[in-house]
Amino acid sequence: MRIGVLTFPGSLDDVDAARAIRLAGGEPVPLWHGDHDLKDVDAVVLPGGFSYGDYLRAGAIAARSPLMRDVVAAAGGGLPVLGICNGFQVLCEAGLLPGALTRNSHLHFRNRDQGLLVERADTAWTSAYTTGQTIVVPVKNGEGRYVAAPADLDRIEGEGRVVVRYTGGNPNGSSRDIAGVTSADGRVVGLMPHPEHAVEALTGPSTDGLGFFTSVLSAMVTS
Amino acid sequence: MSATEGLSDLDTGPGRLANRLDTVDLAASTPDDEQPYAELGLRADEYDRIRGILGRRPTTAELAMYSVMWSEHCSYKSSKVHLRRFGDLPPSDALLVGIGENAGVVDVGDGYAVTFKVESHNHPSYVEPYQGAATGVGGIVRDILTMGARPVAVMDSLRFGRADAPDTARVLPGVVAGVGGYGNCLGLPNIGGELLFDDCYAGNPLVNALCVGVMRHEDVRLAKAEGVGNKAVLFGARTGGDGIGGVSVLASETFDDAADGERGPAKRPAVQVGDPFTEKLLIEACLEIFAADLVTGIQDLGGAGLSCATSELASAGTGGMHVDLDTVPLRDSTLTPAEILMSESQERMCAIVEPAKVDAFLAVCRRWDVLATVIGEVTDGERLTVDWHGERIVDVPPRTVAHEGPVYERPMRRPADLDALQADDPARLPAPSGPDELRAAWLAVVSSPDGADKSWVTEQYDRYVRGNTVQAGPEDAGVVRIDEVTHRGIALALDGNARFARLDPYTGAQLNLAEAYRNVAVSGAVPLAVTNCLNFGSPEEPEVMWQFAEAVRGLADGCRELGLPVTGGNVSLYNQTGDVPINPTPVIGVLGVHADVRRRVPTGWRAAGETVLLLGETRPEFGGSAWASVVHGHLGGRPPALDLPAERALGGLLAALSAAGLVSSAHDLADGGLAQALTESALRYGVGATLTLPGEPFPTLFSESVARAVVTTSDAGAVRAAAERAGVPVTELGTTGGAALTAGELELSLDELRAAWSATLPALFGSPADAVGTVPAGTVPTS
Amino acid sequence: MSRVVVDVVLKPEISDPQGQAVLGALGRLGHSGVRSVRQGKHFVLEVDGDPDEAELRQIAETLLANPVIEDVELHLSTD
Amino acid sequence: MSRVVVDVVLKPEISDPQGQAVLGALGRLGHSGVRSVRQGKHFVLEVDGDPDEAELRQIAETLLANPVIEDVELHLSTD
Ligand SMILES: Nc1ncnc2c1ncn2[C@@H]1O[C@H](COP(=O)(O)OP(=O)(O)O)[C@@H](O)[C@H]1O
Ligand SMILES: [Mg+2]
Repeated sequence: MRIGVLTFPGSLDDVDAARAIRLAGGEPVPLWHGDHDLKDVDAVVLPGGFSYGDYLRAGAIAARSPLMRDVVAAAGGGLPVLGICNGFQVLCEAGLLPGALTRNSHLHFRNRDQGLLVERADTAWTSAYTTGQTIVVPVKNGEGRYVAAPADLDRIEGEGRVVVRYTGGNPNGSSRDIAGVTSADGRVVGLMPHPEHAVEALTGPSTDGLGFFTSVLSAMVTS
Repeated sequence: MSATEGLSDLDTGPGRLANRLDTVDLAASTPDDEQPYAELGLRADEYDRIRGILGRRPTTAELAMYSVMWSEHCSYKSSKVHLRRFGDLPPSDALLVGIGENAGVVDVGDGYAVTFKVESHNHPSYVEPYQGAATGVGGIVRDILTMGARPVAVMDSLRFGRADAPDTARVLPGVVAGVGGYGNCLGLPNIGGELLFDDCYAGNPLVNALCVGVMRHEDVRLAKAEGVGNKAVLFGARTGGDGIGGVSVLASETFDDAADGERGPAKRPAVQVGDPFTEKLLIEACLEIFAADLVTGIQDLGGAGLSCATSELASAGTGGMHVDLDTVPLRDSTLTPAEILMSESQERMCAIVEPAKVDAFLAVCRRWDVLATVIGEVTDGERLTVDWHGERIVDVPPRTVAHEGPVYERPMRRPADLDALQADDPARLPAPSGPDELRAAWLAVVSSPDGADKSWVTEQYDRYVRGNTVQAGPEDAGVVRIDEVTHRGIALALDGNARFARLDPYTGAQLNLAEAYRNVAVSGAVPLAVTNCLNFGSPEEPEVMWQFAEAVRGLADGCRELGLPVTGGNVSLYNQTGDVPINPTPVIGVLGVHADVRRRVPTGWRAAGETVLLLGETRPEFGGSAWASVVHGHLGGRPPALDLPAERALGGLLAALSAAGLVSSAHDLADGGLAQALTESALRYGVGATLTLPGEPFPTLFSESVARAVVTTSDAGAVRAAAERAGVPVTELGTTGGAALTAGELELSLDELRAAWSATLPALFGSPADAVGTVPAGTVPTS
Repeated sequence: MSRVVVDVVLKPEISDPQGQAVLGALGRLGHSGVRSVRQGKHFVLEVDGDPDEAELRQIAETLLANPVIEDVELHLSTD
Repeated sequence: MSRVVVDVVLKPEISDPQGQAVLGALGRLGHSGVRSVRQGKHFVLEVDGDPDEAELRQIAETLLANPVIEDVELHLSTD
């Protein structure tokens, strides 16, 4: 099972995402932003980091890179895509997910171990969990505040597009504690927290994050 | 021709007195032109020496080069004679590259080598906190990269004025945001550091940053220019007018009588803006270049920019190098040649590349969007020459610029107030007695800005990136895995108690070494090597010079006794406000090795029912203690007695306990003594303890005697036996469990301890509004 | 050569913690006359020849701003 | 009530990685006519009554910008 990890200039957590895929039993395949080549992968992870320094807006420049055009097209055909942190920002900027991520309400970068409530356990990336389950994974961002116009938030919630919500404290002022959302078909998921940093007891606060990667592997077996 | 005419040749704009460049030929034919050497910080005898070396007056560009390279910062002219003590330490098997390179390199086993170094960026961080701190991190990361290593983690050691001083509210949030902004954007986990407050740093905060990198033995790279015909490639950011404030004297000198006010001298900023994104690309490009074996030598551009890089590369190599300055890519086309040579624009490196490999080198840079330009080559002979617009403006023996600068034995004098200070024994202070007074003192110490929870700061740093962080703050040592298969890893700690150093710099430096050593040891690692950053006042002040010399002597003696090499470091002098120097602040870093990081020992208690043991011996020692400082605002007496053999025994014991899996936690005792350590271990996971304090409660809780640690175990008998064999005294303190720390009538609930400990920094710096103005319009990496 | 200024501001319905932080700091410093502060971004572009307003508007609206949360103002001037 | 706009821009001699990043992106997106981009901050203040220019300038220069590396431009307008 081949899962692509897309590296942009300034991607940082690509090594972590690849490790998580390996630990889940998949084969990580490095993808390069400037190529027009998805290398026949079965799914794609957009990792965390500061693509192009996030100097303009987090994810804005990366969302306009050559390979992202291919990712958007493939996602339209049902390719599972996971965006973590900067990857989530890229997905919103690319229009694959609704809403936007902006400066944290307290204006600081914040890194802490975060409780998350799983609200959708039926997406390509969350089937290993159960609805209502609480998991702990690291969160770390400075522009992680999920926002949208109130009417859009109502719609997003009404359509059940919220995948995970912050619990035990909102780390960045996200609207309605939203930590991650999905596309209508449940194949594209983006979240600010970092499941790939919670895959080994030695280095993470838990191994709760592994489920994202095992989910997509089993989704691909069954589909 | 008048002096001003000679210098004005630098400028080609309108209103100039003359339009000729100050070339080597011109300098030879105008030997008597006056030059502004004093404004550039050179003494008359230093200037004469330059004239002697060159056999003529220096050109403007040469004068600029010598003046920066012979500055205290670059030449170590006041500190060199003392630092030799580190080089005189007995050879260590672990040391692969010693002092003199950008950073030392040590063998950590299994074919891995580790390079680490700490550097200061104190003054820039006061002027522009965010960018000053950010570029401090950027600079030390490039030093590590230059050695051929992948940087894997950073640490930061920070000191500010009083926590409640208004200026601290300006400086601290910006510094923290800058350290985080740069390191986070580079993808380097921050694994620890220090945060301390003292009035002496009010106008002079200390921002010391450490970086550690990992490579295979065969990957070590050195900064030398060898092989005639090899190319010098400048790569990374364009060159602008950053950080050449001092050197613009050369430009401004021409405007003495520009009363007609046609145009003023170029204003060159002394502060640089960091670009961590470019640095991240530089890292990835360099690592690809190293892997493909495309360089024969490499040097980062830091202080003194191209002057430093070219003269050091040439000086360390065969000696000859030629640079064509017109090829340097500029951000600002108005720069004069002297300014280009001096610019401290960030995120630049210079490599020496064989001609056949230049294309491959440039291709890697293109792939990473890194600008790279051939600017010169290695030449026969022993001269560094620089041309500008086809004319020779520099022709010097590079060693005289880079490595043979002035060296001073500055006068030294024991501070006049030291006897009185040492005689002011804290034994005279009223000590707390009875549960109420003890509880009040306890809460005061753990809620003081130095003792309080640092997560307001550490939450702004990414600790997880790269997925190898096994421990970070608030653990005693940062621990990083370097091999996922063998589980080999490293531990690092930084410590610099300046109160101890003020009371006795010789012992104080050793106490700091001992503390860093102990912090690494409690994690279960075997200490291997030492780095340091020596922050002191003005070396022209004999009392400061004495403090400096004593601290270096202490550190060298301590390292000898512990059998550890000093692999490198940094000296920061002139840290003072007006005439008042900071307390001598030698910050010491110790690196240790974990054969298996899965055996690392954390500081927090996780389980109830474990036995709490105190290792080591407690004496009533309060000189320079946190208790005396927090409760009485007192600094006096003697620091705690040093006992390096006891540190060694404790370190050996802790490594053995960790290897045998006998302890579930270990925490060293330092500032704030046992009270501080118990609080931190209990609050980590919310597990209390019921204790029986041996002897007098006050010294037991607050003394800062050395060579001590608290451990928890489910096999007290085995730990006791091991301690006995190691000759380490053991005292049973009690049992973990419950929601309080209880010792007889003295009881502190974890809730009240947590409230006291964790409220301090958020109350001082916490509200979002305090973040205003801490991040300038420039680089704002935020996600 | 012309100079184009693009100001990017958050839409009014999106909260602006940076502006609020400035407002709070102003209050503490005694500048009580300031009622509200909003913080945005300010871009200065130098463009060859005459500016092509349609192209610049597209740049501003698709790259310099995220239309989900931000509005743009364009100011053209030719030197 | 008046409206005051404060633009904070990096001094020309200071490097501007943000503007560089935007310029690079524009080039890759085919907008080759853009020669340079500088990025700054844009503040919109609403002030009671008539604006006190001296006070506002002081606010701009001490709170909104660091004069070591940044310049400010003030635009007053009364509604
Ligand atoms: N306090 C110190 N202890 C040991 N070595 C030091 C100390 N200060 C400086 N050095 C060494 O002197 C050399 C020059 O230092 P420096 O000029 O700061 O290097 P760089 O320019 O690469 O940062 C380096 O090898 C450094 O490790
Ligand atoms: Mg160096």
